[in-house]
Amino acid sequence: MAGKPASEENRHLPNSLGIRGWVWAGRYTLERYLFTLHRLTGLGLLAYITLHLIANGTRLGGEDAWTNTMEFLSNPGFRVGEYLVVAAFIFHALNGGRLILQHLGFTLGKPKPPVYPYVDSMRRRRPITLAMLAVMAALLLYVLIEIVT
Amino acid sequence: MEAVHDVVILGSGLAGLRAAVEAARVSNDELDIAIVSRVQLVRSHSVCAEGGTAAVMQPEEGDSLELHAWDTVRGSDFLADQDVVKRFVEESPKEILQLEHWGIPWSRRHDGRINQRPFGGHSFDRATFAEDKTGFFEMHTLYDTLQKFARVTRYDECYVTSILVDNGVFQGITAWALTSGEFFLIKGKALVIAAGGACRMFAFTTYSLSATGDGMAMAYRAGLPLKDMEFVQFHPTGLVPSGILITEGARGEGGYLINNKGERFMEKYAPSKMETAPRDIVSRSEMTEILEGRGFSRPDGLDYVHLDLRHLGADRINERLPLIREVAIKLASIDPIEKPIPIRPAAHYCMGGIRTDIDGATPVEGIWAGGEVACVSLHGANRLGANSTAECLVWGKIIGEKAARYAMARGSVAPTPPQRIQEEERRLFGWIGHGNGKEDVFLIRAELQRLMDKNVSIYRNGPDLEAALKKVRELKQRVEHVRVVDTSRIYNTNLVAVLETINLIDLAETIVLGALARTESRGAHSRTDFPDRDDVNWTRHTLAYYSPEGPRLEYSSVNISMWQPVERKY
Amino acid sequence: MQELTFRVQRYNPGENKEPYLQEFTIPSSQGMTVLDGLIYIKENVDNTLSFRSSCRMGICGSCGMLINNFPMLACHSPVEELKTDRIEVRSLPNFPVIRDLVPSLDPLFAKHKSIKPYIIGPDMKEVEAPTSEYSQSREELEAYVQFAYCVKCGLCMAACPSVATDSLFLGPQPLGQAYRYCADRRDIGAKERFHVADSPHGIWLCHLAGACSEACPKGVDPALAIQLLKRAMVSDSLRLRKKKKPASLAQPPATSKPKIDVPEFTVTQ
Amino acid sequence: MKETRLKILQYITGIGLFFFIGAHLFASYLSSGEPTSWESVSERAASSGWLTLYLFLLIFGLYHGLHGLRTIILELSIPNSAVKVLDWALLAIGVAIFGYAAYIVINAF
Ligand SMILES: Cc1cc2nc3c(=O)[nH]c(=O)nc-3n(C[C@H](O)[C@H](O)[C@H](O)COP(=O)(O)OP(=O)(O)OC[C@H]3O[C@@H](n4cnc5c(N)ncnc54)[C@H](O)[C@@H]3O)c2cc1C
Ligand code: HEM
Ligand code: SF4
Ligand code: F3S
Ligand code: FES
Repeated sequence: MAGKPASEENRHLPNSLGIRGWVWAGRYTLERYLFTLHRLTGLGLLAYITLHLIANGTRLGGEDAWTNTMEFLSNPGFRVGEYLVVAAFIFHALNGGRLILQHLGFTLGKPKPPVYPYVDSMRRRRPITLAMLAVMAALLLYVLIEIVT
Repeated sequence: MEAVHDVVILGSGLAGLRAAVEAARVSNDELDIAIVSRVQLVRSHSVCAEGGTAAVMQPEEGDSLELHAWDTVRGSDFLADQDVVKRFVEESPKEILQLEHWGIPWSRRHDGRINQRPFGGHSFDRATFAEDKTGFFEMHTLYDTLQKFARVTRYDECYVTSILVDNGVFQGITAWALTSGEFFLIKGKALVIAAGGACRMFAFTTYSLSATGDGMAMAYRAGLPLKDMEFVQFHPTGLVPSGILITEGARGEGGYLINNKGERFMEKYAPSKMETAPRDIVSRSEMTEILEGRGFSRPDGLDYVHLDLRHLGADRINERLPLIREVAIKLASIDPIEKPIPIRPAAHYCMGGIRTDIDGATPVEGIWAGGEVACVSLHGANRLGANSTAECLVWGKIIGEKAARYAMARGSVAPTPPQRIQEEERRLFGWIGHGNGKEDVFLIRAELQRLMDKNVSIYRNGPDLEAALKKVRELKQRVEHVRVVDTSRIYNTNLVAVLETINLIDLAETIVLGALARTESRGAHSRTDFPDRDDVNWTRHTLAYYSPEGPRLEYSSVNISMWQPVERKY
Repeated sequence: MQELTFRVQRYNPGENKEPYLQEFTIPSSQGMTVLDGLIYIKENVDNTLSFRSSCRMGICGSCGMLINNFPMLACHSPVEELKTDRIEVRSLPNFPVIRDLVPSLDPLFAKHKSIKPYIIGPDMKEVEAPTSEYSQSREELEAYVQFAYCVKCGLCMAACPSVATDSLFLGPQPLGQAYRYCADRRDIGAKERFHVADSPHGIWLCHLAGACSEACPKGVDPALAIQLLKRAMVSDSLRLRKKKKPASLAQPPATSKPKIDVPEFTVTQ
Repeated sequence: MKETRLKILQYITGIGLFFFIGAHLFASYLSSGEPTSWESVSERAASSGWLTLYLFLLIFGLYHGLHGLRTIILELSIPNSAVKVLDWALLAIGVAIFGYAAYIVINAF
């Protein structure tokens, strides 16, 4: 588009953060990294579902195969793994709820001419995000206690 | 390398963008239009304009075209061409509406109609504004509108180095694409010059760093005369120490100017208009206060007075003046809601420029000029606030249309002898070999700026100007020997600084010479050795023609078709 | 703070394969901005340093850089605000580097153009040859004016994680501007812009990371604009969208005041 | 507006999953008895209510997860021409997994 005759000759160095940017992109406060977490938990859950279905497939082998699998899966390592999956789910579900609301423009407030120093809607409504995180922490704790006892 | 277009537009400020949109529009997107700018199109200096754009929008409430014309003529200290003023006041309301229809967020009154605010030298509140970012919103509205047109080629960040004229007819421009390093010729049937002003030759200025008068200097060297260059406007409220502008709107909204005794000193100088007197008068008043010891002093010599907005209250400041509040907090650590702002007069606008007729046509066939780079003689010896953005819009439209119609009527583009381009390329990149030159371009520029600030500022006199002329000529010699350490062709801002400095020095010479010759005080040109206006000898325009030895001055008459000069008092 | 240490990204396409950081130590002064520091280096220490700047008042959008790991405008970043005397300056991420601190913003300009950032009015004849002004109430103005604050600096694009992995993603600036025009009562072009935003690399790649709004130096809040655009698109897709009433032309006031006196012409016409 | 419709489904399935998985987890962990014992598993598998829930869970989970995956893959700057291929591939994967899983759920007993 730009008419510079020589711009096709691409001598410019690409400089995208790429997937690196999920891990560390700079001094952002919260939502930028919640995005990463949402994505990781989403992918984690998808992976888990696949494994879960494979494990369930042993049902086809009848009661013994099933019981064996369940026994195999009851060792502490898998228990921890299971807890992580539940934790991922709780985070993904609650954060997902927030995202659905906010993607559709709810809870963000109305546009209004900004007054310096500028605060954008996400930060103005950060209490909502923090409340979501608090509920999440409580749930995680509850499930942890439930599992341990 | 060579590129051919129908209409070439040099500069993408308000005037350039308006011309580009108009050219594309009148030709129904049929003409091939190029827009060339040394910055990315939308970064042009015009984004800095803050206060407003003057137009008669409320004739029902007492304003009239005649009144706007009278204000402009009187503000110009009777050096404006009055036929030009007439055209201007008739056209500018149309531009306000046009921008409104293209989406600009003009500030509104409660009834939903376009609001206007008072401005210096205007007898009616007729500065149409969009908060205090008028130029910014105008630029972005025009830039956005330009995106509609398919056949506009943009040359972002192409530094134009010369305008080629052959036998009194336009041929092309040579340009250096900063991002790729390419040097090439852009040919066209018509050229629109809208390359902005030249106040970067002053150190304390409201200007963007990129507004260095290249357009004027190139046109001047191509043989086009520069008109009325000695008239440089100083804006009363430049933020100390950077020079960044605090809009006249701040006074329009009711801000006070206060000296170190706590007095509203404008009472003494313009009792009827107070802070909203024309800029030349307010600037002189401030300087007088400072010179007579009623300013606040600073170790670096940038003594100042106070602009006090506190009585306006937080709401009004946040609603009407958000940008200057932001700027004052960021760059001077002062919140105008709580403290007065330190300000002093700053170089702000070139009334002079490339001579054009009332249609924006220059003496060279195929070249039009508009905006601050041109001198159509609307502002005379002193521009009224808010008249410049309006001028950019009005003449941007006129020259865009004229250039497009000319290009549509004209057959082919004349060939350009290749050696002229090679010569120019050698001149340009020849500097790059100069690694061991003995002069430092940044020092030379700083010397020029200090000189202009000191000797060619608000108050001028014969001996100071003589000394300035000598010094400018010395700098002109010395700049030939600068070193360019950077050897790359890509984004070599070291070389850019050299080209800019050469341009500024050439223009400084025309200013100093014109000021020296003009033995009177008129508008922004105020000589302590000739304190009065001399209507008999000096109601005429200065023209500066290029010659290798230095500018040759000629004079032309002023169009007086409405009011004879009378004493100017506020 | 007497001295400042600047670590500045250098890259010259002819000479270097990779960018590297060069260290400069310069005196600090009161109220100095990062841009002032760079200008000092350029004029006094190393003439070959390249960066963009123009207005030096945060309104032209030239000087976006990554300053101490956050995208900022150099001219709008007083050193004091950084609360450290070690300053690291790099070229804006997610844009190709041309040289030193100069990124290529061409992708931004092209994407911005693609979302039709101009008034598509109900009556294009009126748009191109105005007869009167459109009336606009305070609410109508506030619905879009915040988004019109955009200086096209690209900081938001440098902040957005989706732009970081997807060079084709439209990104916060263009999408925010799409909404800016959709929210303007003078415009009826929403559908056309929905169509552009609906592409696989369009609006749905925004995951509300909010970094765009956090980085935006002008309070534009592109994240909000994008979510409001999503809402409009979802309700349009579900046929719930209310048709907006196009703007109406303002009528001149009924009463009029007497003209202010103008001196008589003293030259016969 | 295809992408918008796909995303709306992503939201709807998200909300659906919230309840279905909630119920599923409740049944699996918090209800009394030994939820993963063969008896309780077969008991649930025999009830048509649970069966329907599982099938919905499957469809919703697969759509939601795979559409999410699609978004992530799109974000690796794949050209527009490859989008169709991606869509079909994900659809095929989704249908395959669904077939396999539905077979388990329905036929295990
Ligand atoms: C701080 C400030 C505030 C102001 N506020 C107001 C106001 O409130 N109201 C008002 O009416 N007026 C105001 N003015 C004046 C007004 O803004 C300017 O006169 C006007 O914007 C000039 O516009 P322009 O289009 O002529 O030039 P510019 O906007 O300066 O544009 C010049 C263009 O030429 C290009 N160019 C220059 N040299 C070259 C080259 N060598 N090669 C390629 N391209 C080149 C530049 O890149 C740029 O695009 C203000 C001025 C300043 C400094
Ligand atoms: C409990 C209810 C759930 C809710 C409310 C929910 C909500 C959401 C939402 C709103 C998104 C879109 C995020 C965005 O575009 O920014 C999303 C993405 C995603 N979800 Fe879920 N989800 C839930 C359960 C699941 C489950 C069970 C899986 C696993 C299969 C899953 C996998 C994903 C994936 C892979 C993404 C894409 C992530 C991304 O694009 O960053 N989700 N979810
Ligand atoms: S939205 Fe903000 S950060 Fe993004 S380009 Fe516009 S001004 Fe810059
Ligand atoms: S950072 Fe990017 S993901 Fe969306 S909210 Fe802003 S565009
Ligand atoms: S120089 Fe204009 S925004 Fe920084």
